[in-house]
Amino acid sequence: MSAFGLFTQILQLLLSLLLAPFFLGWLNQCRAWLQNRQGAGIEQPYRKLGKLFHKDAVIAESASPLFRMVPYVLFGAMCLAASIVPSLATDLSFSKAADAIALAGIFALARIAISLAAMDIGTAFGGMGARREMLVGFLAEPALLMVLFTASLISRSTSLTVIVETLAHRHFEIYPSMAFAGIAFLMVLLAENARLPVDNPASHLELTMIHEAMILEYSARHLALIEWASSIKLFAYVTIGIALFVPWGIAQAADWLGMAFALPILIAKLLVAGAGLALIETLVAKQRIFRAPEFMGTAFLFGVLGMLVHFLLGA
Amino acid sequence: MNGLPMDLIVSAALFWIALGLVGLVAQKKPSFVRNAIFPLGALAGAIVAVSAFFSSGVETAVSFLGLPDLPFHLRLDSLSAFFLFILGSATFGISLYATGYFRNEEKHIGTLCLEYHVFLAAMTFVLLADDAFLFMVSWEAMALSSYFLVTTDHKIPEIRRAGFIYLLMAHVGAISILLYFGSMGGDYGFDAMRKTHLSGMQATFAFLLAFFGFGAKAGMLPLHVWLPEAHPAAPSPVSALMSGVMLKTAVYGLLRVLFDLLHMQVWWWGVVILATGLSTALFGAVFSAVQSDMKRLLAYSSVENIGIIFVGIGLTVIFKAYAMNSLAALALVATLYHCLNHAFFKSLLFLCTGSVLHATGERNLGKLGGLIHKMPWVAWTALIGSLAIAGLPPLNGFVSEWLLLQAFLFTPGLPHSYLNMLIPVAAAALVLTGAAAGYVMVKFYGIIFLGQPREEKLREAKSSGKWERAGFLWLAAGCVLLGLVPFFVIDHLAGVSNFLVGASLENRDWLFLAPISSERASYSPLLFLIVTLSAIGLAFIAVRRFYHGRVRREIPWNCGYPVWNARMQDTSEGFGQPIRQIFDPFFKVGRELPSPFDSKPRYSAKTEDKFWYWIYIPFGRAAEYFAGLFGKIQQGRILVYLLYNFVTLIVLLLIVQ
Amino acid sequence: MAGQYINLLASILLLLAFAMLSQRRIKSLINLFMIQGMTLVANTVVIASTTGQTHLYYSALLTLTLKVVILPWILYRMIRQLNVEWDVETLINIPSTMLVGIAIVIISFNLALPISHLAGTITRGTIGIAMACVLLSLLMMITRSKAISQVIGFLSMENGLFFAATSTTYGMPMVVELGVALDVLVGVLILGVFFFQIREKFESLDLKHLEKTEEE
Amino acid sequence: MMEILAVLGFPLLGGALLAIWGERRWAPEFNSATSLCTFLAASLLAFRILVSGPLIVLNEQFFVDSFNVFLVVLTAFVSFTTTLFSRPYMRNEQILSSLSSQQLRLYHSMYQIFCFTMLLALLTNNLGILWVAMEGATLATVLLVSLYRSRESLEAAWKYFILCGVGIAQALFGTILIYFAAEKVLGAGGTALLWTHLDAAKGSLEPTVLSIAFVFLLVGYGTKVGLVPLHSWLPDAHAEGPTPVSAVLSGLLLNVALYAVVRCKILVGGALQNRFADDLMIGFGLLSVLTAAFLLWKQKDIKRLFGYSSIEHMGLMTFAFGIGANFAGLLHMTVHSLTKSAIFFAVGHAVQHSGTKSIDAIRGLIQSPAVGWGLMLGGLAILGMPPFGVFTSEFLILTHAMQSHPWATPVLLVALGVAFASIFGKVQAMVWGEMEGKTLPHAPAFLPILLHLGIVLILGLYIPPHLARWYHEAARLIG
Repeated sequence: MSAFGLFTQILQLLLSLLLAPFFLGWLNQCRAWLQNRQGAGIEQPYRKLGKLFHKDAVIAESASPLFRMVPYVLFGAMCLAASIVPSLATDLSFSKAADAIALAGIFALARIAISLAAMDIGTAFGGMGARREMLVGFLAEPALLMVLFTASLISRSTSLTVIVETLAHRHFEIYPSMAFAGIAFLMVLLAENARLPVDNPASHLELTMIHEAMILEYSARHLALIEWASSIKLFAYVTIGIALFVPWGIAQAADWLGMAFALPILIAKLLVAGAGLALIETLVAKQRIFRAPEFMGTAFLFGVLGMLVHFLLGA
Repeated sequence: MNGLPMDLIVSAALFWIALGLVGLVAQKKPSFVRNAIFPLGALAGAIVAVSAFFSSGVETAVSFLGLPDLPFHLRLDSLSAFFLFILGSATFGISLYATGYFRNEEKHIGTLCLEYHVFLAAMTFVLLADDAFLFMVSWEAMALSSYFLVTTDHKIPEIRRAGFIYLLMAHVGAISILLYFGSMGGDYGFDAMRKTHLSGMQATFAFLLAFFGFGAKAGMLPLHVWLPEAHPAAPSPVSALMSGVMLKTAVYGLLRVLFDLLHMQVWWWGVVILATGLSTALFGAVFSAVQSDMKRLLAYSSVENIGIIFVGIGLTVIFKAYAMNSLAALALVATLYHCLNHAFFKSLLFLCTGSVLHATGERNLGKLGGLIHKMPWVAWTALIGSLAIAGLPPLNGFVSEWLLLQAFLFTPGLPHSYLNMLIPVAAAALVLTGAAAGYVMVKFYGIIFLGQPREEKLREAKSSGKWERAGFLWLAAGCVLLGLVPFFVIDHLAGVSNFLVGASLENRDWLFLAPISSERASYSPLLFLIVTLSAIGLAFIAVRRFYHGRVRREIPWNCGYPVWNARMQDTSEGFGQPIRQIFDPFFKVGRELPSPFDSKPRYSAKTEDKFWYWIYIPFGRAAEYFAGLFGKIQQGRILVYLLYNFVTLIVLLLIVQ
Repeated sequence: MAGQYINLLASILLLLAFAMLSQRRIKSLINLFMIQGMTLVANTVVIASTTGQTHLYYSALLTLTLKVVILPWILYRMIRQLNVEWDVETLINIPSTMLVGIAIVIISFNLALPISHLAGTITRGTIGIAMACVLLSLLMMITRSKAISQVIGFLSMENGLFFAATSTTYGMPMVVELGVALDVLVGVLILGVFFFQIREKFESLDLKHLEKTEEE
Repeated sequence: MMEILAVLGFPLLGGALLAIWGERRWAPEFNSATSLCTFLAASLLAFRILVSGPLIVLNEQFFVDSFNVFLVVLTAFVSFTTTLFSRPYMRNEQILSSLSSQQLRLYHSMYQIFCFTMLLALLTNNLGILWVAMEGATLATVLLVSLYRSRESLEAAWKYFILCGVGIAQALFGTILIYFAAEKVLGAGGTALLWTHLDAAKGSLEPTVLSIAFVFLLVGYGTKVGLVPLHSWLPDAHAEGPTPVSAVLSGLLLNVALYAVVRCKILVGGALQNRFADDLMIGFGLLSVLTAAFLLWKQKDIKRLFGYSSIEHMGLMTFAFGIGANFAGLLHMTVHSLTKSAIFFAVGHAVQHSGTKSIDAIRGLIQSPAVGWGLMLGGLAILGMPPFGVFTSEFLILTHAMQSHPWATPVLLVALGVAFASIFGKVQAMVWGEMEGKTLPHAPAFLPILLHLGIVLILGLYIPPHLARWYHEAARLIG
């Protein structure tokens, strides 16, 4: 655990915490532009967080202590996720604590925590949202793991930093297995972050909402933590995508110069990714909730196919 | 060679039997039996665990009991020591819990006490047995004592039925195991079997017999039907013992046979075990998601976990068959670790359901809810158990899942192309199972402990007593510690894996779990926890420091919907509905739809196992048919009977000629 | 010379067995049984005189009293008291029974052929006939529906056995013979008790009342 | 010699006295005392054999070796414990089924005579006397089976009498054929039927004759053993007689008949020098096990149920002797006899409790712990559940079969599975649950059940070296 490692680690974590709302804002702004709206501006998520933190919290009478703990758990889990996914550099002190499988575990932990919190109040929406969230997760988690596995098989390691180092250091080569994995990953990303076509982040329609149904009862600082954690989650997913599919530019071991370059490169990639996601979300329509398993099933299938292709073609 | 650990373990087992007898004799003083005998039993469990943990090398002993040419042989080696450790450590918690739990069973505490302790002793001797005869005797004694425990409430017809199916399956399995021993070449001692070399066909035959026999005990598909019937029927401490420990004896048996007695592996055996394990795991996960009875749900979850364990065994066999010993060791360690973990979290959850059952008298998920307010001890320890069983970091379930997935991932190209294809698909299915387990646990925990109480009587539910709490604490602590510092147990498992597959994991760092090398994969639960906790703590302090901590209690917002009552919550059927829809072809669903005019409508859906209709009912019919056929022999007319005699005589005479 | 007598008597026994097989009247059955007994006595006496085995004379005397006098007398009394005259064949009709009987004779003779060459006694051919008699009596038991004719079949089977014992081996040791005779006597007495119990309960000796216990 | 006379004399005298004096108040106690004396004499005899080896006495007419002496002790023991059971049982019957004192007199005296015939069959050296004793055993029990004079019991007794009579007649023919063959070698006269002489000369007996003789003997004595398809009398007789009689029929008579078959098999096997006799026994054994298992499935009558179970177990023993698992076969004879009679003890009281033999109507026997636990544990023991001794013998038989006749094991597997499902399902249904039972005028006999199951339990865990040596000796004799 070198001092440099610790430094990059903390730097990356803080950057992630700060950049996450930015990315969400950028994504929403792009969507607005694509939909011919003016949009609330990139800084809107920051404003929202600030406002929520200042408010008085209102909690349902029937809430148990679990309900108040969950936002913190969620936030902590997402911090860990953001710190182990190499977005700026690969020399990360905490990366040894959790590898790709543990990353999926972190996401699962967060998902289960929020689902339990949703059920805690005992409203119709909470249970419904929890059930739907678990259903999506039931298929999305394996799909995500399949994607990660494909990458680990290529790099012969499940450590995220090693994966990135391997993928970035090889001379450019198109892995057919990664193509399948890429599609699967995109689908998982959309589903897991409550984006279209699985969920609509901008809607509170009872019949279709998933994520929003779970956090209905939260308010003020708790809601702020949850929203922040959600944006970190989206950020983490996007950086995973970057790390797996376009890893170039991430700083390698103890390299100050690389670090200096890494940040602008990362922001550029984020801007492109945000725009791309916004485009996709604009092009697709919200699916019926019962179609979600099919959507996720397809993602899972692509993930498995990616692995099979790797075994078949050795690449 | 007879060392201290062996002596201690055998004495503990005998002590259990003695305790049981004392309990039977003293049944007129139920409070004495409860408060003195069960804690002593727990103590003996602790002794077993400690001695097993510190045992090293191989110890053997011969008893004066047994058959004339075959006295009982005992042997304590690393494999049996590990399973004895599971037995002892889980028993410690469960017996403590039982002390409090059996408060309500004082009417037949005498027989219960005897059966319970004989059950423990029988399991100990199964793990210590070094000859076929002792093994079979303890194996069946284990089945028998647990049968009596299952039928404690024999006045309920379903429980009688459950007990019957249980013992029947156990017995059929036992006959199969017995035939396996018969096929091992004449001698009954395990030592002689180790020296026997069977030909390929014979070995396969022997393997299949053993696989069937142990599979039936473990609850492997399609021999699992007894498990969801019997485990819920038993009193909760017994369910915990059965699920947590007894199923492991089947795993032990299979490992003992595959790697010690047969000492040869064929790759397709591994494929058979792997495929069965996968289907068992998926089946168990999917079925537990649609259960409405909390103990049945846990029982199906045991089926799932046994499936996962079998996957590990299958993988070990495949690796070993291709002489990839270090990978085999990885898969084996993952399997064994999962056995230990399952013993802890499944026992814990069964004990929690026991307390819920005692407090509310309800097993139906649809009539529970909101118990976290009334039974905080149970609820919080159950939360640990649920998160652990769902395979979430940093608890123990994740560690074994992680290790197993590592084993899958580092398949460096097996020499068989089909196998190479199979492995990723199997890994995918395994991951799917893990995700389903999460679904199940949210349902289990959320419906029982969270939300509002679905019945009025739940508001009077009382929390558990101090003995129960001790049991919970021990098991929950186990779940946490096994998750945080897996190194100590895994280090210990080197002995087992060296013994069985001739290799062990290269894991030198107590903080990190890095089975192959830290380059390839590493996981540090402790670091994981520290980072997460410090993030949480910093966030908490920051929020408190910079903002205020004011909180107002109000009725829930609920999207502004004015009416709000407990009946609006998701029911267990509702929660399982998506799974039921996705896996519709595998279920046989009976629905009860309320009429539109029903003032208190109740919807219920009962999901049945199609295996009943595919296998068991046809079997029953076939037996019925043959019974009818044979019944025609006995048709009452003496002349016909004389004719039988006559014909037999003539036929035999013609044969002689 | 003696051998011819014995063969003749053996043939008579076989003939009697067939006659019993075809007889429906119970009184005639008893008569036939009595004649069978007399033939046995004659046979035993012939063998005893030829071989000089004195214990065979006792055996003959025993047979005479038991099978020619006592048993037929008991049976007569019974049918008078129980009032059974006729029997009907149930399973197989009489011509078919006869055919089966002939098949049995062929089988028994063939079985006995290799054995009879070994016999050192003067009565070598008889073992096949004895076996045939035993089996024919069994056949008769199978084809009758009255309890009493079954008993007669049973007794005639005993006769066949006795014939086998005397003609093939010059009789069993005396202690065995006595035991056998005792058993037969006790058996018939018990049967007598039995008949009355059965009639008391069912008011008939028809076997169809005794066919109720069956498996479905 | 004195011991042999005592073993035979006590039951004979006792039977005669009980017949003469009729039914008095102390008749059951006298019955028990007689059996106790017999048992003591038998133990003494066994002790002598154990110390000084085989015994041939009384003009060579009696012969005791390890094989039969253990059966003698077993027979004497079980008949003693059965009298202990029959004391309260028959007193209850007297009240519940209104038996007359005449009937009880018949019962007590015939019981002793029956014991005498069985002991005689076991002790005699003469194959002819063996036959006489076997026939005597049938005659002694036939009136016991019809003791209640009901329609069913008369029917059962009639079938029992005719079928066993015919069977035993065939056995006589077989005995004559053996005599016929032996005469050539041993000369005419008494010695040609003495088993010891036959055994010594078995190598030179004419094989063809002996093979035909064995067919007759096997069919004959096999009827008595209850081998399928000659078993038809057995369930009826077991169901209709008084329960103590069912207990001794199942526990003892079948054993004695099997003993006769095995003795004949030794001779025939020695003469033929091939596996003909063994193969026949294997075939009959397997057929019996399988058929009986399926017949158990639909049973509605509790006593018939255990009658069929006896057929199954006799089949298993026959199979065991056929494949040469003699030690296991002997052990199985012992434990089956003890367990099955214990079960019948429990069944007897269960029937009295509930006033019916119909399995569907008997429930909740556990309310009377002696009966409930007796039936439950007995049922589990007979199904081969360890740690009871039946398991030990089945373990040895199955593993032996797996070695020498692997093709037979699927049949056994199916049969044992079906038998387990049938018996256990019914026993469980009868023992658990709730029911109002009658209170019996005389308390059920707990001691015999406890004694039998206790011994079976001990034999399941530990066979004392002396007993083991004894079994080994006997197994060696069978060859």
